[in-house]
Amino acid sequence: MIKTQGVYYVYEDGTQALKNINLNIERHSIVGIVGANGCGKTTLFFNLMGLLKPSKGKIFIENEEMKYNKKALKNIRQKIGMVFQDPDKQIFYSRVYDDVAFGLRNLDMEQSEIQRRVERTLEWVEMKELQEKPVHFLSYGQKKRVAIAGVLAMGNDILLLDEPTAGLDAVGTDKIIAIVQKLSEKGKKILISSHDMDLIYELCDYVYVMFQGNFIGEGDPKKIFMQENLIKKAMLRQPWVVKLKNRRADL
Amino acid sequence: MIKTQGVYYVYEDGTQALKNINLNIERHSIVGIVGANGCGKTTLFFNLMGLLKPSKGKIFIENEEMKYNKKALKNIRQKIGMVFQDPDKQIFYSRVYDDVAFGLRNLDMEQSEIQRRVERTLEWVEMKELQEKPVHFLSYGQKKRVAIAGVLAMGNDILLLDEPTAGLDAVGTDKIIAIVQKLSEKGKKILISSHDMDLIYELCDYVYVMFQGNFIGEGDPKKIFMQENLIKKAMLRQPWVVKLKNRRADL
Amino acid sequence: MKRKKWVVFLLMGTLFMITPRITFAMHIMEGYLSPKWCLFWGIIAFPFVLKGMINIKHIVKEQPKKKMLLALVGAFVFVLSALKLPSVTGSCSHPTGVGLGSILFGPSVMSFLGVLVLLFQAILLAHGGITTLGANTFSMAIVGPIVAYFAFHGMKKANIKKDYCVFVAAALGDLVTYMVTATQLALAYPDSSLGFWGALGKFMSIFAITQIPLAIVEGIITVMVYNFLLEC
Amino acid sequence: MLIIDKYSYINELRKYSPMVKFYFAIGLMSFGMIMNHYILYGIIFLVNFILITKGAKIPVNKYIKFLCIPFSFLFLGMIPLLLSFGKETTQFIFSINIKRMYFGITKQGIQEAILLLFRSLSCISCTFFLILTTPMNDLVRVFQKHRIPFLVIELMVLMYRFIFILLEEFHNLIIAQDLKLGYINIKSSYRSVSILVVCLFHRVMDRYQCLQYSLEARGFNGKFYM
Repeated sequence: MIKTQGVYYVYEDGTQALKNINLNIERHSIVGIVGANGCGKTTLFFNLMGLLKPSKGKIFIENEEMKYNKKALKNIRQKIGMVFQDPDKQIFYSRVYDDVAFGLRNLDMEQSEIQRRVERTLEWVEMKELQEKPVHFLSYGQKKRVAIAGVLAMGNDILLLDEPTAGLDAVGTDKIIAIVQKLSEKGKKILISSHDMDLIYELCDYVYVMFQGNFIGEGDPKKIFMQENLIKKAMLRQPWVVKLKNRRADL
Repeated sequence: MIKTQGVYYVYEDGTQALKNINLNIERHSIVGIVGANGCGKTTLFFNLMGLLKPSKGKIFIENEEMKYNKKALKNIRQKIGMVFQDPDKQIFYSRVYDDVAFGLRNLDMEQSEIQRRVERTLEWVEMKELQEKPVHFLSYGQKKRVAIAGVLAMGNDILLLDEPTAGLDAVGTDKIIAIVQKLSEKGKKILISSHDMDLIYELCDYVYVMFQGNFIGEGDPKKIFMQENLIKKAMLRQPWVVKLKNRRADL
Repeated sequence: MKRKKWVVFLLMGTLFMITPRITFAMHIMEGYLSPKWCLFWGIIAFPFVLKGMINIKHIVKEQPKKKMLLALVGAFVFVLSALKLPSVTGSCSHPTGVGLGSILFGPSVMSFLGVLVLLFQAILLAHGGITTLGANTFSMAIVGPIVAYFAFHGMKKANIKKDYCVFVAAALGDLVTYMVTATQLALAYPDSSLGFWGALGKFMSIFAITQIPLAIVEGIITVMVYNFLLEC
Repeated sequence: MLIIDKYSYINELRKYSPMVKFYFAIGLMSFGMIMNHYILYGIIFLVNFILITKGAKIPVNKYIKFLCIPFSFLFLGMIPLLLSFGKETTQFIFSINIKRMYFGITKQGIQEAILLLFRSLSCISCTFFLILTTPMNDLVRVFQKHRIPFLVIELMVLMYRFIFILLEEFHNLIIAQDLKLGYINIKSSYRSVSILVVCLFHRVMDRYQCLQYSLEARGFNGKFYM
């Protein structure tokens, strides 16, 4: 559904953020992009969303090359949704309901349909009982789920999650994992960027390893994470489960 | 050095944030406080720093009961330093050097002494080469180290670290661990709050388990983290190393 | 140079000593004005606010995203008004932020955002009031910013050093705001024998003269802020 | 963080129609001001006191604390009313002689001041009833029904959200400065305050940048619908 061909991105100040990125998530359902802080994960997502335009290379959404006119972008937004790392930078309304409805109202949907969708989505992320609370009373994890709901309500087929578990505790992380798994079962494609190796290992069926704007490795997580040198080069750490296996093999 | 006796804290709106907290870090060098998000860790730190005043109970700093007049607080601030979870909440200057020098300038120190201290501290956290850089060019991990430098420069004997590794990648985390260990070797007492069990397991020689404002367990991390029920009750997850051991025992 | 600074600080200190401890929340409170005056100030303030709104409407028509910037600036001004300026006596005062806002964003934007800020202050902080919104808007969001704006640009044109322009604009913006407040109160409560002028004298001495040191503080801090802003 | 806002969501009268609460408060306030009698003002104050403490279940001591917020203004504003000038001593209860003028407290001044005190307390109690029982988000709906221009509504909704974000950032920065002795003396206080304002200003601009991206990602079409 999303494919890129030799995408480069250079920031205004000359920083090369992406170099020759070739991504293809067609044959996988949950794809992970792992890399250290600042390796270019978020820039890549912004390119995939059409928020930034590659300096070189092409992006294909459902086999069509991405265009940047208003109509084409509107179309993309209905196909791909993105959940940002910091929910405070994504939530515009202090009323939970209004925020989840925001994207739908932008589409001029009917009031009753909006209500149906918002309520279903909030139930889905287990925020229904809290919808009367203003956003500024919610915990970080709850805000995160509101942000996810706001994107899910749009009914996109593809979801980009930027560091979905950063700053969450064990319970918050588990809730996000459950949501991602449920979404995947419903047939949505999900792209997760993270530096939490355990999360990616648990969730993804394909993984790209990113380092300084390049993909330096890709493949089945079970195999990729066994390559200790690759992981070290990307300034990452092997998932604990893999470490565990290795140690067992040593025994 | 820090001791509390039945400390309670109730927020203005009636929320009970701390209940009967008895903490004593006298005989340990790196003490961990683990708990899920919102369990009261930060509130406890604010009480220890004299930013909040317990509703009930007493806090002792070096065997003296805490007082809340300006002079007493000035003294406390020079004895205890606190590093926040989010470095953006603690860094206000746009130049690294100025930010680290801020606290020292408030003490009316001489220019040359300030420079000596700032440079030494920046060297210490491996940020010397970046001292002239504007803060917004730094990565998250680098900002975190600037924030730590800003606190260290004050020369406190006790350091409170609130979620020191949240949001950091593997390399960033390792650097923080190295800094904490170096500080401990220099004889500083360190109190770390975190929900990263692996970190606490690796670093601390004593640990308190916090749940809904209470300490529900305390002791040697090696023993505490073996109590699966306690950890579960606190809505936490056992450290991977402990899981590893358990599984090995199963074999 | 250093000595000069100390002289300034010393002067400031003495001024602070004579300032009463209660110097915050100087908006005219709910119920303080009779219905007649509430309405009067509402009508006077209305065209200025409308002008501001029309200007803003033009901006956001071209760039709807600017609504977010305006709301952020409004929130910024609100938060600044909750700031406590420290003083020697241990008391605190709230800055009006009128000067800084006017220099940064212009008086017409301020007049419109000012109403919103005052409304939020009434609703979230119980400062000022709903019935006195018109009167407070006139002093804080209209006269103050306009005076600050013209003081700043007038002095700038006369090639006066930037620091002085900023200082005068901010201090004057603050002071004029409270002079207008005093005038509004004097109009509503004239002295029984000396009439309006007698009352003006009384209200001025409480609401404006005590504000002089605070206006100076606001001026100094605005200069520091302005210079920091230019630096980066 | 803002305690009045907090109570507006958790009070016992929260569920009642905001429209009714709005008209009740504004109606009572206007009625009192038009009749202009201090007994009526007293009754209004008491009615609101009961509604707020018994109806909305706001703790009495908290409500009294709220009433103290505007007290400084009330106190300062009363002084000029109580004191007045005059040429004869007869009108004064207490006076001092300055040259050919008398300066002191008159009976009329006291009467005026008392009426003002009652009026202010009654009006402020109406406002408190409204703001302690009706959250901002409900009030916005009320404004919307009164055909307030859409731009104003949009800005209010956004501002309400941003106020809490900035306020949190603001409090955190102040605490961080305080911990590094930023408010230890007047000189460092000035430095701290000004750097705080500058820092907050930069944060506002950075936030605007980030929000623009997420706004676009969510398919913004030019309006913040309600």
